[in-house]
Amino acid sequence: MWGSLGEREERSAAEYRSRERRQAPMSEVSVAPSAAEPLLRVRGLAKHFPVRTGFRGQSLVRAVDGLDFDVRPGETLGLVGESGCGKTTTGRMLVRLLEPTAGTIEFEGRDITHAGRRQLRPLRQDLQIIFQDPYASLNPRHTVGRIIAMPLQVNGIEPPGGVKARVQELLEIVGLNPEHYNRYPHEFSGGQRQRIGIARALALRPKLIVADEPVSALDVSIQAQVVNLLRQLQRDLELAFVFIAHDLAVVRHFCQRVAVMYLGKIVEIGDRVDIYERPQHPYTRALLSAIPDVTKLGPGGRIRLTGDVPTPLDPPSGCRFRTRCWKAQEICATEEPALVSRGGGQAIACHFPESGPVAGESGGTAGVTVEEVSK
Amino acid sequence: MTRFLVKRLFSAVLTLFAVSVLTFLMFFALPRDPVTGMCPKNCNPERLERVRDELGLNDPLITQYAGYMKGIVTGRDLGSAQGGHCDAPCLGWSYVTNEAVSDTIARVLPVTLSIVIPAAVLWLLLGVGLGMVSALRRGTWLDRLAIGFSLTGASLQLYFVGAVLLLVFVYNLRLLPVPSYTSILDNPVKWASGLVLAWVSLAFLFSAIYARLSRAQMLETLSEDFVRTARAKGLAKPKVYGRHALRAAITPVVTIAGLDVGGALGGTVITETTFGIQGLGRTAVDAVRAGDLPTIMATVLIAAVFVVLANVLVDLLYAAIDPRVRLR
Amino acid sequence: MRPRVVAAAGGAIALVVALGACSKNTGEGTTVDTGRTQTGVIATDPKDSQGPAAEVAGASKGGTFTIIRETPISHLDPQRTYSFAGLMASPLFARYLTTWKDDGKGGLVLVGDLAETPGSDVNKDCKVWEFKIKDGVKFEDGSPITSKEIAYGIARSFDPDLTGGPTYIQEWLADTPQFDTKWDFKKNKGSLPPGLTTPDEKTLRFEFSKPRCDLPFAVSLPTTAPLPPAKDTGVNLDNKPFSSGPYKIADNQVGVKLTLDRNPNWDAKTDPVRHQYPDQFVWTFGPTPDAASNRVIADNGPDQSALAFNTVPASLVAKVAGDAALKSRTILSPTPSANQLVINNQRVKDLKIRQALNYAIDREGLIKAMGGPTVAAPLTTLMPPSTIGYKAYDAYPAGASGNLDKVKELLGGQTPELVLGVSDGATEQIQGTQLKANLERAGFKITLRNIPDDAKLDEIKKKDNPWDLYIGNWAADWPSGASILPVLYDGRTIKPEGNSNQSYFNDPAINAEMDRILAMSPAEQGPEWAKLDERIMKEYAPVVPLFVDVAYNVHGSKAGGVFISSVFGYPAFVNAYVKQ
Amino acid sequence: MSLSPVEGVALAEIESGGPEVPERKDVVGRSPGRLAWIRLRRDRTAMVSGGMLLFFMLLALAAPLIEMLYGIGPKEQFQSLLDGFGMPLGYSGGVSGDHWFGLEPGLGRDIFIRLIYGLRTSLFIAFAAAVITATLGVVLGTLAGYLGGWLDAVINWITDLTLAMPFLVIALALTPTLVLRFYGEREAVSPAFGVAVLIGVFAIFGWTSTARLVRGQVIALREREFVEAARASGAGLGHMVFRQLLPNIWAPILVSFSLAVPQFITSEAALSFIGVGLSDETPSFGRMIYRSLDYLQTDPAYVFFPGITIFALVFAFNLFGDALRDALDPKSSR
Repeated sequence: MWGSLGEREERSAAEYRSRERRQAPMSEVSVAPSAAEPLLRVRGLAKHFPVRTGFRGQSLVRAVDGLDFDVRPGETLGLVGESGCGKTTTGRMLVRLLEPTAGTIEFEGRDITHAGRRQLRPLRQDLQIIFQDPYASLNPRHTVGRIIAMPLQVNGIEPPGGVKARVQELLEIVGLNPEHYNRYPHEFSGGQRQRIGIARALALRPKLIVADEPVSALDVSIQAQVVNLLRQLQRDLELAFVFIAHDLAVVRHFCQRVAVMYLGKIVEIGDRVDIYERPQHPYTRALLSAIPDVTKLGPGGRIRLTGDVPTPLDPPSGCRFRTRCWKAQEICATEEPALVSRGGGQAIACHFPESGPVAGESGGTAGVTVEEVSK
Repeated sequence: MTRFLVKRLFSAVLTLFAVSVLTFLMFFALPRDPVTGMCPKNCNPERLERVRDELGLNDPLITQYAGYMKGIVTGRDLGSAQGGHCDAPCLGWSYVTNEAVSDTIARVLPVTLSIVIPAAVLWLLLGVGLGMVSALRRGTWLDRLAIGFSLTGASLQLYFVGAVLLLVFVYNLRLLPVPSYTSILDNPVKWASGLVLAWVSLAFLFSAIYARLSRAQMLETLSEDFVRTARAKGLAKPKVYGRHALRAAITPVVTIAGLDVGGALGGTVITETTFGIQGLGRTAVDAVRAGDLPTIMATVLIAAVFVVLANVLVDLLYAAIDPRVRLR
Repeated sequence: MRPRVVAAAGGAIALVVALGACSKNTGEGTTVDTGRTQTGVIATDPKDSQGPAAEVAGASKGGTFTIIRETPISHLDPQRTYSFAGLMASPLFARYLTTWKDDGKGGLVLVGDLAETPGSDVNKDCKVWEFKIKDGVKFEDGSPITSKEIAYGIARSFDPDLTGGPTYIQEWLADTPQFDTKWDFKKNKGSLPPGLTTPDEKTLRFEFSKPRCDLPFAVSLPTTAPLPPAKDTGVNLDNKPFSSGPYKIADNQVGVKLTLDRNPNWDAKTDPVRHQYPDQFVWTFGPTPDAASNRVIADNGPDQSALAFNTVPASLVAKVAGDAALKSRTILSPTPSANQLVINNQRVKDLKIRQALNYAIDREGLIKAMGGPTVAAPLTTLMPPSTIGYKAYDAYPAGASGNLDKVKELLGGQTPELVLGVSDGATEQIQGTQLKANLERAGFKITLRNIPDDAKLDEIKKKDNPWDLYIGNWAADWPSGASILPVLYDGRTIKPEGNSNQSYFNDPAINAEMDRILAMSPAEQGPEWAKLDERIMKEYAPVVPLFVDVAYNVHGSKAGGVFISSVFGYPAFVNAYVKQ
Repeated sequence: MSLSPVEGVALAEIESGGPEVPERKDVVGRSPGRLAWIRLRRDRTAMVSGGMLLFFMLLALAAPLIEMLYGIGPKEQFQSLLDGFGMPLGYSGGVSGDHWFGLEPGLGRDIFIRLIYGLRTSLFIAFAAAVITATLGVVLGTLAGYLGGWLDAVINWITDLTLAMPFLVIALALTPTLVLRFYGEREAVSPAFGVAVLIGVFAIFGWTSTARLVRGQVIALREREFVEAARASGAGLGHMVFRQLLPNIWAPILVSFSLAVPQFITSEAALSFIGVGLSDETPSFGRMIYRSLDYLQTDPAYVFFPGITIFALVFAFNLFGDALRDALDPKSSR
């Protein structure tokens, strides 16, 4: 199997190189299947944080360093990667909690990259965020009712039937007892709190929700409930999601498309099936191989990445993954691989992409169960 | 670090500049004429006017201010009524005590230092010690005693404590000499015995605050994960408490202590008044009462220098104790 | 647990506070005799001016005499000395042309100090005065004192840099209050002011264009202290004056401590009043009057030979007066410092109101509020009893606490509204509170207006000051009516600011009478001033006499020889000694 | 282990979706404030000290009523009950059925009623100053902490400047300067003016610690997710500050307020010690204590009554402040 993968990889690499020559510049690359007009269009998005180092001097942490992706209406895009790869920063830039250093963000065709508060106001209703920590994300001094009504209040929206009715409706939608309107967050469990956070995000009937690791802080048994709730909401309300997670299994369960990030760059993006079953970037493969129950890999078994993630203060030249990549060649150090579309909506940034499925047998629908995990 | 220092020092100089300007303006807003105090009984307006001219009090404010500042930097000629030439840093000539203000400061500053520094050592040792002990022995009679002590101290006032101590130890029991200042270089024993009451009363009141603060801080630190971890790892108690907990608990104490000491060095008026010792604080108050501008300026500026320096030092110390703090 | 702590702490405080006393105060033994009659003369016999001064009974040599005072002496430079502390300290290191021989009981004789006699009125018209300088008088460096150095001292008092001192001699010589422009000291160094000459080393001669009969008194002020021109350090002399007296400055920590050592070049044989008993005099500054008195009462170590220069504060009077053992360690004397409720005659023009104020006053209550008879003694005259020729009278007998019937009668049903300006210092605040209550009981409407303590004197010296009443105080520079009534009640002296005539009283008849008395010889003036005093009060009531300050000082068990100066009302040190 | 068990199980459970917390009958939740109140109610010390404070405040408020019942005003003098030196006759500074706490030496005013009025003045000054400093501190601290940047730098600098400013010089200089500005030369300066100036002096210098405290708290909160949630919803500054930030820091503000009040009470007393403050016409703790201290030996009762009252008042405030801190922040239990 590995052999065949290798062949395909050879070919694709050649193809990729030839394409690169034809299709510069980067931003012209179509990384999303050209279907409907995308809801969200991100090009060259970057965020650099200045930090002071040592006794003098200033350097930049390139937390996010040039991202391109689109999200179509009703689509769920998973953003995965190790901690510190820039996922969360990306998520916050999308809802404009952080000011991007470079690049553009377009929402429904409007450039919102540097829009002020006033200009953003109408957009706020369409663009919401769910936070990771269900404890920190709810104001402990407010009742659940106030928390959920906050976006309405802030935007001066008086829903038909009144705020209270709307809040209770939202509580019901997220599976909470509407009678708990007057309770305080500390009276709820983590899962319930996350539901409150979701209800708050839904209050304005958004079109796109950025979910920043929405379940990673929850108990394992609760994670499923929340993810299923999100999935149901997504279907019922035709929501688009940018779903940020480091947990590949959750992403696989929830997302239609997946982008893999490494050190502030997208290394691979594509449909769920493609990513999970035919990962082409070595890093994606390594990540997938780390899932314990997807160990039905061929020869080689689990890929262990050696070395630490390099510091974003001084990322490696060329391909950022090369320092930990078992396939790294000279070119990887000198030339940065571009994110190149490989048909079917999949795009990879690698000089030597892998090919072939990771675990053919386990493909298809969801396969991980609690029993399997606990092994 | 260098950058931090430069920035901090720049802001400090700016602060001092603002303080000096404000004090100058404040003085001239005062409905008080420093000159009238200089010739009592049968002074006539013409003569007053000439004295004002001589002292430069009729010059525009800016000229006077510039003159004063120039004196500090380069020295200046003050005229024969004010002791002639005055070398840099020239703080001017006191209208009231008839001496160069720098001489006044040289005399009263050691007094205030002698009151504050030993008192601060005492109150820090006592306060932090008490706080630690009562935190470690929480709930015991020792803890209760310490809490009682600190609450009482925090609720009493210096002039009250001072008056009672004076009455008991000096006037009635005659255990101590009357409070006074002797240079430590001349006679260390006299120096200590003359100031000990001031130290004790200052320390009593201040240590109360520090005991409360460090106890609370210590309790909080003790309940933190890293201390529990250290204990769980099997580190000996004294080592954990001494090295880990104390260090974490003392950080806020250092901040407050720095500011307190900085403030106190600018003058402990109440202490000085209660015990009849002429330090920086009383000198400042006397100068304001008498409308003695050069002395007001000098005492105010020195007090401000102490406060500002203390601020910078606290920031540095803070970083030294707590490596998490980054100096920006 | 914590409530118990409260109780315990409260208990502890209660205990400490109750340390003092719990006995019943029946009010017995709280009367004090402060009567003292003043006799004053100018010595006619040159022997009176010769040294040495009579030995003080029980005095012995040696030891350190300490004087504790709250605020420092404002000037040590004799030409700038005018404060009471300065005037009392100065004789220790400065000698003058004349000085007072004072028995501490009211007996005063003006004698020659550096001069052989208290001056001779050459033409008997008070215009030309001559002083002969004694032989054997020396500075601290052993150089002789001649008329030149005395003249130089007077000349430098013209220097506008050297503010603070009395200005009688300067104004008389220049015949104008603008003496420092009439004769510029700095431009004329080496020469002498107009009218002042030194015909020879032994003679000093004053020539005035008007009669100045009070000159012998005026030259008893430190203005006439000698100084060699070479030793003149200008303003710096203030911190280390050059001594001609029995002591010299050994060390001066300005504002903290002044140490005086014996001056070996002082010759007792030349000095009619000073002694040189203690090895050292030490003035220490800083302790509040309360602290100073407490220290001295405690009588501990060096404080045994100490004196609290500030009088015993009202808060401690009961303790000091009630302690028989302390009686021998206190000195009690009325002073020449007279206090009035000054009526601004420019504003309160109705004589009846001024008289009603005089009838209304509750002197007993006021004195009680201030701390009783050891703090103040009632006064009904313009001049204090310590004035030469004084005669007691009460023009408006108000009884101890006011005669309300008389007030009602004089006011005739109206309620005068008056503004009383008081300083915001502690003492005047109490006096103001007391006076307001007192006068309102009597039917006035009083508004209290606070004036910043340091500014009050300057403010009420302004002619157009806005207040109707204020508390005024005058302590004469010599105990003659000439230094009181013309200064305070001669309306021709009123100027825009800096007035001593704070009642702004001006009556041509009175002014003329003052001119008449001033032309008389000093010895004859006394009874005339007393008569004028009574006349002014009876006919015009320009002020309400309130009280004279009483000096009540406590000293250590080993301090001796201190008495209250009959001239200034503060402790004098010329006889002071330390008991061995 | 950290991997998600989402699939499978989840689907089964989602329908039940019920809350993990057992159902409660009451649907109105207990706010954190209410919980703190409950804890406070259970604290005996808090209740005792709080009761004392309430008592003091009632006394202060009811001063005119008490004067009516007691029958003696704060300015009335009883000099006939003093001896020649002005000391009160009888036992313990003139304590009697008519004069419960005795008489002042000298002026002979009734100590009890003056204490009541003094309590009124001092508590008013302290509360007003504490309210103003807290407000100033909160506003400046929030602005500095939340907006950051140059505003933070400027406010920090002003804080440093305020700390370096000569408190005493300004306190000494302010009253006479302002009196001249606001009053005619023959007008009595109303006691309220002196009170206002004192409050002003405290306000100028007292806000820094609250500002620093609030700034620190706000900086800590600024990055919290619920604040970001509000920002992501487009909340403006007003909403952020008043709805999101302040409700979360009122606990430390309240504690610092409760500890600031006794500080101002003692500061008023300390200021009159060096001659700054109210005129004799306005009864205040500061002036009473300052005057009485001199009588420690001759009339201890005069020191005792004001002394013990101010001690008890400040002590009660400190106790209550501590208890309040414990109640609001159970972590830092004593």
